[in-house]
Amino acid sequence: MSRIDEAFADGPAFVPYLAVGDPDYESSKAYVEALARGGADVIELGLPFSEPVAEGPTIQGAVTRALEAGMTPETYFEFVGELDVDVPLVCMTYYNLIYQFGSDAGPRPFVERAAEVGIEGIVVPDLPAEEASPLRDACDDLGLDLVFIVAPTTEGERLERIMEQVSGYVYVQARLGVTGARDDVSDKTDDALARLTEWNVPKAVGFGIKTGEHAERIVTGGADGIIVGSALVDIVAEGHREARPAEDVAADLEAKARELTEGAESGYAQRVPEPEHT
Amino acid sequence: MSRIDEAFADGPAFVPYLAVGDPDYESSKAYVEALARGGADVIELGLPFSEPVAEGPTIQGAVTRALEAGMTPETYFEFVGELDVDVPLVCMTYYNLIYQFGSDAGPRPFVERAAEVGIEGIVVPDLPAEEASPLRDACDDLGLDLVFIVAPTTEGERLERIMEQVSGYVYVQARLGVTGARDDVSDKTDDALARLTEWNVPKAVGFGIKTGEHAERIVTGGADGIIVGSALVDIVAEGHREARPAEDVAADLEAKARELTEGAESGYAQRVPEPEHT
Amino acid sequence: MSTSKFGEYGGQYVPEALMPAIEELEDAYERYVLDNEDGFMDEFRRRLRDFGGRPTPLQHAEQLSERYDSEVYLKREDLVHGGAHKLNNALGQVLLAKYMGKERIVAETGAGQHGTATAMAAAHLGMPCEVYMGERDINRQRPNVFRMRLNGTEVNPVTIGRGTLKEAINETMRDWATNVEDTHYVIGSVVGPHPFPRMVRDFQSVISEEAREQIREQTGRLPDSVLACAGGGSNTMGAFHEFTQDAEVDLYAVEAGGSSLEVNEEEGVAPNSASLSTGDEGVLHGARTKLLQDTDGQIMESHSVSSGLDYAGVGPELAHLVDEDRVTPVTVDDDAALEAFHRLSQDEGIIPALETAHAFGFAHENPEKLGDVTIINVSGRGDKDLESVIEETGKRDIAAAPDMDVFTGGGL
Amino acid sequence: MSTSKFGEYGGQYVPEALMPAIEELEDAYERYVLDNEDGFMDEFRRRLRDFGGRPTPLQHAEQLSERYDSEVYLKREDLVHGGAHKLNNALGQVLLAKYMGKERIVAETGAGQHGTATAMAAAHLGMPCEVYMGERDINRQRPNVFRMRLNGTEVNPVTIGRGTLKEAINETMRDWATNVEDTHYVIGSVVGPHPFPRMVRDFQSVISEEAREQIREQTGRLPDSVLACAGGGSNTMGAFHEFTQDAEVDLYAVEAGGSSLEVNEEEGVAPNSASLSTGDEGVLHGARTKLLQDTDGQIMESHSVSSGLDYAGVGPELAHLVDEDRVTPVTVDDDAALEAFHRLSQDEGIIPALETAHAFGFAHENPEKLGDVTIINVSGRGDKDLESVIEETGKRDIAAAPDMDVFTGGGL
Ligand SMILES: Cc1ncc(COP(=O)(O)O)c(C=O)c1O
Ligand SMILES: Cc1ncc(COP(=O)(O)O)c(C=O)c1O
Repeated sequence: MSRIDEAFADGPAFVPYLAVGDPDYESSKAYVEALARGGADVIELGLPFSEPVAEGPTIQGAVTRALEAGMTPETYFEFVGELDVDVPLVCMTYYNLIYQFGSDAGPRPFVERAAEVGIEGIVVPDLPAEEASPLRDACDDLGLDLVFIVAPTTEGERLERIMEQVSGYVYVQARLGVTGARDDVSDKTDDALARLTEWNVPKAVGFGIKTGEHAERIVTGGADGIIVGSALVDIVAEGHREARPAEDVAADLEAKARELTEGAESGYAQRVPEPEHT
Repeated sequence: MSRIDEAFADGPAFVPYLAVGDPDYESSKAYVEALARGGADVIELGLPFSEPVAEGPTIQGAVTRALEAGMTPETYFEFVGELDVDVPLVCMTYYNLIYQFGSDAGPRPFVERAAEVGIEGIVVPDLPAEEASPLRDACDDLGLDLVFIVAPTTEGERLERIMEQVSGYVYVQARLGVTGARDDVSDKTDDALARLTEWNVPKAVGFGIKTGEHAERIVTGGADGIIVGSALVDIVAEGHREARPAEDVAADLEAKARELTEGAESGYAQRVPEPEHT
Repeated sequence: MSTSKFGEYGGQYVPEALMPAIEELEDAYERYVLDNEDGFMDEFRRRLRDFGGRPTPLQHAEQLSERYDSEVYLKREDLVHGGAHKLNNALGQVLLAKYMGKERIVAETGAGQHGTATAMAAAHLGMPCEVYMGERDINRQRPNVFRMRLNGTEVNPVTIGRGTLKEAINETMRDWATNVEDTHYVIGSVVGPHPFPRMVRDFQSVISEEAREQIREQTGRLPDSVLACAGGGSNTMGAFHEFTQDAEVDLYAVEAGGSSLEVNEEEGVAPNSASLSTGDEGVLHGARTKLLQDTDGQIMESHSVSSGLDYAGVGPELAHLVDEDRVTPVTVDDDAALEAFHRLSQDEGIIPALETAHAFGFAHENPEKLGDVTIINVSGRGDKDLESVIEETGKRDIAAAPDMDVFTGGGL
Repeated sequence: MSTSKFGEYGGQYVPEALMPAIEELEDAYERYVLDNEDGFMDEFRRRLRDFGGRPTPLQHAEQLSERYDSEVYLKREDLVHGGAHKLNNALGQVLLAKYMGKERIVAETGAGQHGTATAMAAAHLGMPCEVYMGERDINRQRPNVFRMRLNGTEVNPVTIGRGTLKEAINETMRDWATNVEDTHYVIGSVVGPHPFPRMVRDFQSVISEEAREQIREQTGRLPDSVLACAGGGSNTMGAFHEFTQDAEVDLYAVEAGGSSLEVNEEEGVAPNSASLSTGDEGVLHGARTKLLQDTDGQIMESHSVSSGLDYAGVGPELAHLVDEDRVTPVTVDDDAALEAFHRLSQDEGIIPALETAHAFGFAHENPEKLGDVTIINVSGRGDKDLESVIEETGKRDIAAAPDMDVFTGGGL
């Protein structure tokens, strides 16, 4: 059982996402640590890629700010190495950065370096199960989880192929489209969770979660965790736009994290008792 | 022998052209009369047509001014009827105006009305010999001369066909192109005259004659007359542009006419004596 | 000798200076075009195919067929190199000028389509070329001006008068009269003195030669009607010629109705270009034909939203065919033409020239006239008209037009 | 099952949400395109002929042949409806989307040629369509934007990044990921995840199918070389495909050399679009291919005077053929492309797209590489580029350019 699995073992997991280096190296570190303080169970740390095709405008903005501030894969790894948090960290990035890293072709050098700085899982939005084996192999060898995304359109054989490969948790995409905070909870979430009941791996729902109330609803519906990105990046972006002190922004992030954690827990409490996940 | 033939009988004929109604009815009348005083032997009176394809910018300008001032075929005939000059008048216009005049189709009504007001000849720049018979017949019936233009390109059979039909005088186009005063005399003039020696009809040279000296050179070369349009219209245009009194412009036109008449006479005096035209 | 008349129409009303050149052209037309001397017509057809892109398709138009309850076929002259039927004639004449040993080409242009076609043909055949174009048209059709320049052609602005096609023709005739010895005047439609109307028609007849064969292949029969817009009438005669003997085929020449069919005698302005429908007999630009003129015989200023139809005259053969009741002249006004422009663009994915749009306007207003099978000649594409269309659409309330928000700030 | 790879290149690197649609597409590609189920390919070929204007001619270019001492033949894709080879693919994909029961089309566009082609095909087939286009490209190719709007297509400006093709593709993928159930993404070149590179190539291969037959008819032999410009590489693969088995035919993919082949790692900018010539392996927009990227793997901003070549990636099959030494990648810079644009316009009376002009630039700089017989693919016409050409020519001293006096006052 990996540390990531453990994070899902007792009650619902809150999995926040931030783009590393947004809007600058030091602030970004403070923000990640604030999320940990606010109750994060796992943190997804985005390594910015120039072509974030799966992201909506909010995270595109974060990625652009981070790149403009000079974020690179190597700087990212240094950042992660320096972090003072005690939750499992998952690297989220696009395949080309993984593929290009180091002098050898292929994903192994990237995974080695990630393991070295303490990354425990990887999720790659543009890497479907069909193309994943080289990365899968490297992760297995180095003891990292490889998280896959399951979309509302993923069904039947495709779903099985993904669920056979996934480890850590499965990222349940709550709606079609790209990342971005929304004012409502997608109807499709329940369907998606329903399709996954037969598998034991933890199910974390993402795409559009914005408030504690959303978190509550989603966990009530059966999710083992919630993934929240854009709603947090919005706070970073606003702080940057208004040139607020990093501590203030960090405090807001911590508060938002707490709201979401509490929402998730409250949802969990309301759940019809059912056999707990192992 | 028509009055036009007679005008060429004793010495070289000066044949000025003006567009009737340029820049207005009354001034135009004064200008035509001034040309008569200046020594004109025949006067070509232009009836303005909206598409003066054979004219250069100077005469186009005259035509435009006259049309804008309201000149129409009927007004033209009234103008001619009112003129106080004692030289033969030749109407120069385009075929569509001749064709459209009066209620009947065909050129006859136009020729009848022209005869009525005292026009003694017609010249139509866009009517080659091939299309001329209806007009030729009407002119013959009503005793008008029909002048044709011979171009530098007119040779051989074409030339014969024209020379068989022409009466009054033949308009010898001194150069290719459109009307307009020039600073030199075309080399082609002599060639053109040479091609015509075998015919007895008077040869009046036009296209580009501007000064008494030009007139002299051309008559020396054997022309029986000179046709001058643009050089005179230039005087009218300048007077109009500078809003000079019509009498002053008329005086200038008379002086210019005199210069051209004298030039022609001086050229005639220098000619190697040759049998006179009948 | 080929006759110079079509009934009462036609003839050769030009300055004497041009007559020898016209006789020379007549002779060349008969030898090269009619008798295929030195394989002229073979070379012409080969170049029309390889350079020009012929044959053009006859396309069944699915949406229009449904809309009008008639099988509508489009003759796709918009696919000819340069974007209009104009190249058929320009290539023929420039090649003929070469065979005649001429060394320079002049041409007039209205919409710029004949000018660009001539410029392309001249570049293709290595002939120096100058094009006269009214200043107003230069402003209405700037892309075409630029294309001519790119092909190495000089573009001479004509500033006199209203600065449209009529004045450009006048000015080109003046150039020709000046340089007649080494220059050929490539006239852009079935107008002008004989042999132009006949020769241009012969070069354009490839349209109906192809279409007649294609419609029989595709439907096993002849069409009930053929529609073409008519300015000078070259795409019109090109689309009609091979059908004139087929008495059962109705031929509609669609003229520009402009803003109104009424004329303003006072101003000398006809706010339309409907010479076949409303004009009467007279002589212009070398031929007797139907004209927009006042009672004195002065030529009127014509008007149309499409530069290429904006002309006071029309080909003499068309005038004759109208008098003979073989061709039916009809009109479509500016508004209906714009509407038809937008409709065809959206329904069929073909952006027509504004000239061409008139033919579609007629189909829309008179679907009952089409019969069971109709051919509409798509004389050209509308790329040249984008600026005009933005402007003219903006002035009107046109149901079929798209919302033009992307173009805040106007023009292209 | 059709393989998703070309050697090491290709694959399907897309968000999971798109994978089911891609599998569905793969299935449809195999059934309809490869197996002609329901007569799909027959309908496609018929529409390509009647609506698109195929076949296009293979024209012997007389002036260029003399200039380069080689028999130069031009494959005239500029005569395809819309003005470029792009319709071959757009029509195929929109039709396929119809067969698949999709109800909406999205597409990206750079030069606007693929966008206009898709807009035309969508109007023709009655499909709603939205096109994403970088804001910078919107300004460089305004006539094409307007044409799309006229065909009833929505044009969505993409403001992020430098506002060119790469960003437009990103944004279209996002739309597709959102509306994948009823929407088909008509990608504009041989790029993207499998089956796009293979399918787009199959739709474009009509170019070399025709050309191979035409050259044999006209010369009795195969060419020594085939030249095509390469952005994504669709006209390139279209022109090469049927010749890849003919070992004696040299294939030149002419990339945009931009202002320089040097890159600025600091700024993340490559002032060129030469991914085959200078790029290295990576993953972009769904496929492994050759890319312009920095050492970290961040994609560079590419550059070319021609919007349609301005892309950091290239089709995976071309990358593979280059590795196999079957295709030779070469570059032509902005200046030489502009020079070639003017030269072709004047020499042959064909105004090429700026993209296309690159292929002619290579011929001019390397006439000795052409062999005795060469085919140059005229991928498109230059009407869309007039504004850019005025501007870019004005910045330079281009020997072949005409004097642009008529255009005092700038732009069109
Ligand atoms: C596309 C198109 N259609 C029609 C015309 C009208 O000319 P014609 O009546 O000679 O075909 C023009 C003239 O420029 C044109 O460009
Ligand atoms: C005329 C033309 N040629 C070439 C290209 C480049 O695309 P590809 O390399 O896919 O043919 C474009 C792209 O817009 C184009 O418009």
